[in-house]
Amino acid sequence: MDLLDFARGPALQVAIYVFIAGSLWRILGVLLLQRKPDHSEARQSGGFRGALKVIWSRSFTAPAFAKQTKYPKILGYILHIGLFITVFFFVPHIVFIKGLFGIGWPGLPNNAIYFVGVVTVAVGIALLIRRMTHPVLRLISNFDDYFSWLVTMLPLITGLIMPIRFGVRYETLLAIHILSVALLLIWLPFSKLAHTYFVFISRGTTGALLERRGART
Amino acid sequence: MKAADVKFDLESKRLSVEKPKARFDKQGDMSDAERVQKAMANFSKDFGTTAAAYLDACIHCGMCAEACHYYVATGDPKYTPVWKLEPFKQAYKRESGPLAPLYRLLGLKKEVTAEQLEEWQHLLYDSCTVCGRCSLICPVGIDIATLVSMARHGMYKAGLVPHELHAVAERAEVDGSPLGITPKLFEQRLEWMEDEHEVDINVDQEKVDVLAVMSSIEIQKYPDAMAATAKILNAAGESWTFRTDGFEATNFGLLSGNLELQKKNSMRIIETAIKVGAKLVLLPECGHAYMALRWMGANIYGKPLPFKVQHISEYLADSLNSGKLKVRKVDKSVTFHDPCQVSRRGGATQAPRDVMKHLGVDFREMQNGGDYNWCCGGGGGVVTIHRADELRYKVFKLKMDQVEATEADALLSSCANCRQSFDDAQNHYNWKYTAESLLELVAENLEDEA
Amino acid sequence: MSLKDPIRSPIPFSRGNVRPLLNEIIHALDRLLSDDEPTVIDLASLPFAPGELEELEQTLGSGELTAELDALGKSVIRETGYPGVWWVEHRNTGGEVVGRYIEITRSPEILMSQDADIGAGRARLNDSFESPGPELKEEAGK
Amino acid sequence: MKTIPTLGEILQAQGVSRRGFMKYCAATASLLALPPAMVPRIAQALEQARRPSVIWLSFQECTGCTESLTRSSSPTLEGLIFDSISLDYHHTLQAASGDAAEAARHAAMQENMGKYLVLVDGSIPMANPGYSTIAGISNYDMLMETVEGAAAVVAIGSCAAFGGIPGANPNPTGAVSVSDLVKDKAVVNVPGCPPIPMVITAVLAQFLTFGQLPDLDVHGRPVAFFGQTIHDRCYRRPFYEQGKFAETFDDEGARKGWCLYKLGCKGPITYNACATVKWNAGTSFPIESGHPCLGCSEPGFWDKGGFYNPISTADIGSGAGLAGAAVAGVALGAAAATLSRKRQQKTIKEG
Repeated sequence: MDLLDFARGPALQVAIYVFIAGSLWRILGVLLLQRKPDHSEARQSGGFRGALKVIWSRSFTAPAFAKQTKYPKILGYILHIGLFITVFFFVPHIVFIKGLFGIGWPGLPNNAIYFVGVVTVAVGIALLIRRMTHPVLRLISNFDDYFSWLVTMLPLITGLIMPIRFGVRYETLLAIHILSVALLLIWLPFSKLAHTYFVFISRGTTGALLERRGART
Repeated sequence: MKAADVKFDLESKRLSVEKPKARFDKQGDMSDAERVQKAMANFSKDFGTTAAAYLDACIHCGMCAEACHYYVATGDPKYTPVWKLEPFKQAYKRESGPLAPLYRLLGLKKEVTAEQLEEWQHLLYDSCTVCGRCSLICPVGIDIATLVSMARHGMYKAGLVPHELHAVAERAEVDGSPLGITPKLFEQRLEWMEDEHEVDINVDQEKVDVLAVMSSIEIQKYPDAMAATAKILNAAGESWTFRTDGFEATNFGLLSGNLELQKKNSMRIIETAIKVGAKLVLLPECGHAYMALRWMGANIYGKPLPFKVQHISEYLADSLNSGKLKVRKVDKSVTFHDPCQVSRRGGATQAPRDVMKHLGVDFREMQNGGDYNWCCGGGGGVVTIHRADELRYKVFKLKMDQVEATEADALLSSCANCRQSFDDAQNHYNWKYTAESLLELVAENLEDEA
Repeated sequence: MSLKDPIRSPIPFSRGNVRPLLNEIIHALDRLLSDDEPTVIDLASLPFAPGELEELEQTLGSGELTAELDALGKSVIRETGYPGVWWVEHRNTGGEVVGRYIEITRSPEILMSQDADIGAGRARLNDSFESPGPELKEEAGK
Repeated sequence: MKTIPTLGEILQAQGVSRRGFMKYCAATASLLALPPAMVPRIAQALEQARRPSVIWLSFQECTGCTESLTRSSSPTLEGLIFDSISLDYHHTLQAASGDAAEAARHAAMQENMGKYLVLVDGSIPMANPGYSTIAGISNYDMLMETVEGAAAVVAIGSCAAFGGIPGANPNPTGAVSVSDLVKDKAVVNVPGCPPIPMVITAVLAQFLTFGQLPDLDVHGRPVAFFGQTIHDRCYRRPFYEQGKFAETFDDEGARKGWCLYKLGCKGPITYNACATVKWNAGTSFPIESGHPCLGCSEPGFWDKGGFYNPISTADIGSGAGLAGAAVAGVALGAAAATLSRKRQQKTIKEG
C-alpha cells in the first residue's frame, strides 16, 4: 500500500463518502427547517418557472450593474469555465468518470488542458489578490474564503505540476493530486464551496418569490 | 421615553419626530445579556428554509456592494449589504444552520454580542432603505432585502431601534397612526379637503366595493392626495369610502421590525375591509404600505385575503386602460422615479408608465430607471432618522444625477415618502426638481364628464 | 498491409525522432568544420517508433566508402550520403546488433589501426620474414 | 589463491585484436547507456577487470529470467559465461547436479570470499520452507548462507525484487523478496517479468567494468534503466498529448498506433527501459506491438487493479458504502434540522 494506492483507494473512498454525507446533511439541514406558505395573491402563476428562470438569468449581470462588476465577473467565469474544462475534458478524468458512471465523451488534447489549467490558476491568483486588496472583500472575507480558495487551487496546481514533474516521481505527484481532490471533496460540504448546490436553491427561492410578484428577476 | 412625550416636527420638509437633544437608541432597561438573548430569540423565528437557503449560499463575492447606493456614494466597505447581515448570519450559523451543532461544539462561531448589535444598528437602519437593489445583483440570488427586514425583528425585540423610528412606532401603537393623526383629526382634514377641492369624500360608509386608505405623510403633508383619490374614485363611479376606523396605510411596525405592531396595523385595514365588504383595498401613493399589505398582508392574516389589493398607480393604469377613466393630454416632458417597494420589489413597474402614456406626457425614462432605479434614500424609515441625514444627503446625489440626466421638465413619483425625502434633499441642495404626485396629476387632468 | 511492406512510422515526420536527429547532425557538422570536434550519437538509447530507424538510414543514404570489420562478429562502417557523417553498426558473433552509432568525424576511430595491433603485426611479419613459410622457402632454395 | 586472469589477458589469449576490444568496449558503453565519450574510460577499466565469480540461485521462479538472459543479445551468453564472468553455479545451466553442484558452489564461495556476486531469481517462501528447496536445503537457508561472503546481491526479475507472482495476493507461500531478507548487503533489483535481457547483462557488465554497482532508485533499481517512466520515453507520447487514443484493441486508433492509455496502459507509473532498449534485440516492446504496458517492473503490479483498467479509474467504494454515506447524510440533515427547530422553539419561548 504505497501513497498512490492509499490515495486512489481508501482516501478517495472516504472523501466521497464524506462528500455525499456532508452535502445531504447540509442540504436537508436547510430544506427541513420550518417553511411558511405565501398566501399573498400571486400577480402571475409559475413560481417554479420563475425559479428556473432566475437559476439561468442570475448567471449574468443586468446591464445596470455591468460596468461595476465586469472585472470580477469575467475572472469568475474564466475560473469556473477553466475548472469545468480541466475536470471534464481531460482524458484521464473522463476515463475516471467512465469507470464510475459508465458514461464517457471525447476529451480535449492534453496541451489544451494544460493551457486552460495555467490560465485558470493565474486567474485564481488574480482573484485572491483582489480578495486581499479590495476594501469590501478584505472586510467580509474569513478563513472559509481563503481556505476554500486554497482547497480549490491545490488540485489544479498539483495537476499542472504532473507533466512538469520538478524531479518528483510521477506516482508521488499523482498521489498528491488525488489527495488534494480528496481534501476538496471533504471540505466542500462544510464551506462556501457548497454554493455548488446552494446557488440553485437560493436562486430558485428568489426566482419563485419574484416571479409570483411579477417583479424583475 | 413614553409615547405621550413624543413631539412631532410637522412643519419642516421632512415630517418626523423633533430632532432629539438626547438620543435614546436603546429602549428598555434590559441588561446586555438580555438584549442578546432577545435578539437571538427573534432572529431564530426567521431562520426558516428561505433565510437558511440564503445564508448558506453566500460566497462573500462582495458584488452586492456595487449595487448599494450607500457603498457607491460613500465608498465605505461597511455598507456592503451582506456585511449588514453579519450578526444575523452569525446567529444563524451558530443557532439554526445545518452545521450549527458543529460550530457550537468547536466554538467556530461566537455568540452575537451586545456591542456588535449596537454597532449594527447604524448599518441595519440608518444605512439601509430595504430597497432590494442588492438582491438584484447577487450572483447566487440571495434576497438580502428580505433578510434585513428579518434582522430588524431581532433588533426591535432587543430594544435597539433608532430613537426616531421607535418614537414614531410608539405613537402609531397608541394613536393608530404615526405623526399624531387620530381618527378625529383625519375626519377634520377630509372635510377641509372636501371644501377646498369641492369634491364629495365618502367617509365611514357601511357597504362599499372599494376601501381607500391613506398614508399619514399624505394626510399631514400632501392632503390634496386625499381629494385626488376621491375625484378619481367618483369619476370612476366606484362605490368607495374612507373609514376612520381603518385609514392608516403606512406600517412602522414593518419599518422598525416590530412584528406585533405590523400585524396590528395590517389587521386594522383587513378587518375594516371585511366589515365594509370591500372587494378592493386601494393603497395610496406609498411604497412600504404596498409591500406591507399587498405581499405580506395575507401572511399576517394567515390565509388569502378576501379582497384584491392595489396600489393607486395600478388602479389608475387599469381604469385608464379599460376606459373607466379618461384624461386630458398633458404637454410636458416628465421623468418618473419608481418607488422601490412598488416597482423593483412589488412588480408594478409597468402601471405608472401606462398612466403616463394615457397622459400623453413626453416620458423620459431615467438611465437604469424602472426596476434598477436608484432609491430616493428615504425608504425603510431612514427618512425619519435625523442621525442619518448627512448620509442620506450624500447618497441622494446619485438620484440627482440620474434625474438631471433626463433633462425632463418635471419629476413624477407615486410614493409620499419618496416625495418627502425629495423635498428634504431639494431644500438641502436647493435643487430645481420638485417631486410631484402621479395621482394628483391624473386628478387635475381628468376629463370632466358632461 | 502485408509483412513485406516496409513499416511506416505512425508518427508524422514533423513530430518523430528523425527530424531532431538530422538537426543534431547538422550542428555536429558545424562543430566538426569550425573547431574540428567529432561527435558520436548512440542510436541505442533513442525511443524510435517502428520504421523510424529505417527512415533515418534511408534519409542519410550511403556514400562513397563502406568498410567491414571482422572482430568478435561483423561490423559495418559506412560513410553516408553526407561526407563526415558515418553510420557505424557493430554485430556480435551471433549476428545481433550490439551497437549502432552515427559518428560525425573525418574518420571513425574504429578504422584506425591500433598501436598494439601494429606492434603485434610487426612482430609477426618479422617472424615470417626470418622463417619464411613453405612457399617462400621453396622459392629461396631454388 | 590462483590468480584470475584479467579480461584483457583473456581476450588477448583468444587473439582478439585491440580494435576488436575497442568494439567490445563501445558495445558495453551502449549497453550501460553511457555516453560514447566514456568508451576510453571503459576500455581502460575493462582491461584491468578480473572475471568475478557469479553464483546464480534460483528459488520460486519460472525460469523466465534465465530464458530472458539466454536471449540477451549482447554480448552473447556463451561469450558472457566464458569471457567476462565465471558463472560457477546455475542449477539449470550447469552440467553438475546434486552434491557435486553444491560442492562447486561452496568451492566458489571459498575461493572468492567477499568478491563474488550472488544473482537470485524467484522469491523466497517463508510460510513453509518445504515449498521450495534445492538439494534438501531451504531457499531461505541457501540464500542467507550464500549471501554471507557476497560482494553484492542482484535480484533478477520481479519475484526476487518484489515478490512477483508468488507474492501476489493471497501469497499462499508467504513469498518475500530478496531485499526483505538481505539487509546487510547491497541488493540491486532488476525487476521485470521477465526483465529486459540487456538490462541483466548491463548490471553484470557494470560490476565487471567498474567493480561497483550502479546507483539505485528508491526501489533499489539501477537508475540508468529504471530512472524514467515508459510514458516519458514512449514514441506514442505525442498521441497522448494530442488526445488521440485507441478505444478498443482493433479500432481505427489502435490500427493507427495511437496511445493505449484508455486500454489500461501503466506506462505513466512504470519505470523501465522497454521504450528505448526494447525487446528481442531492439525489435519491439509491448506498446509498440499494440498491447498496453502492464507495469511489470513495479512492486506488486499483479495487484494494482486490472491490466485493462486505465490508471485513472479507481474503485471508490461499493454501492453499499455510497448508500451508507447517503443514509448517514440524510440522517444528519434531518437531525440537524429537528435540533434547530427545537432550539428555535425554546429560544422563542424564552424571548
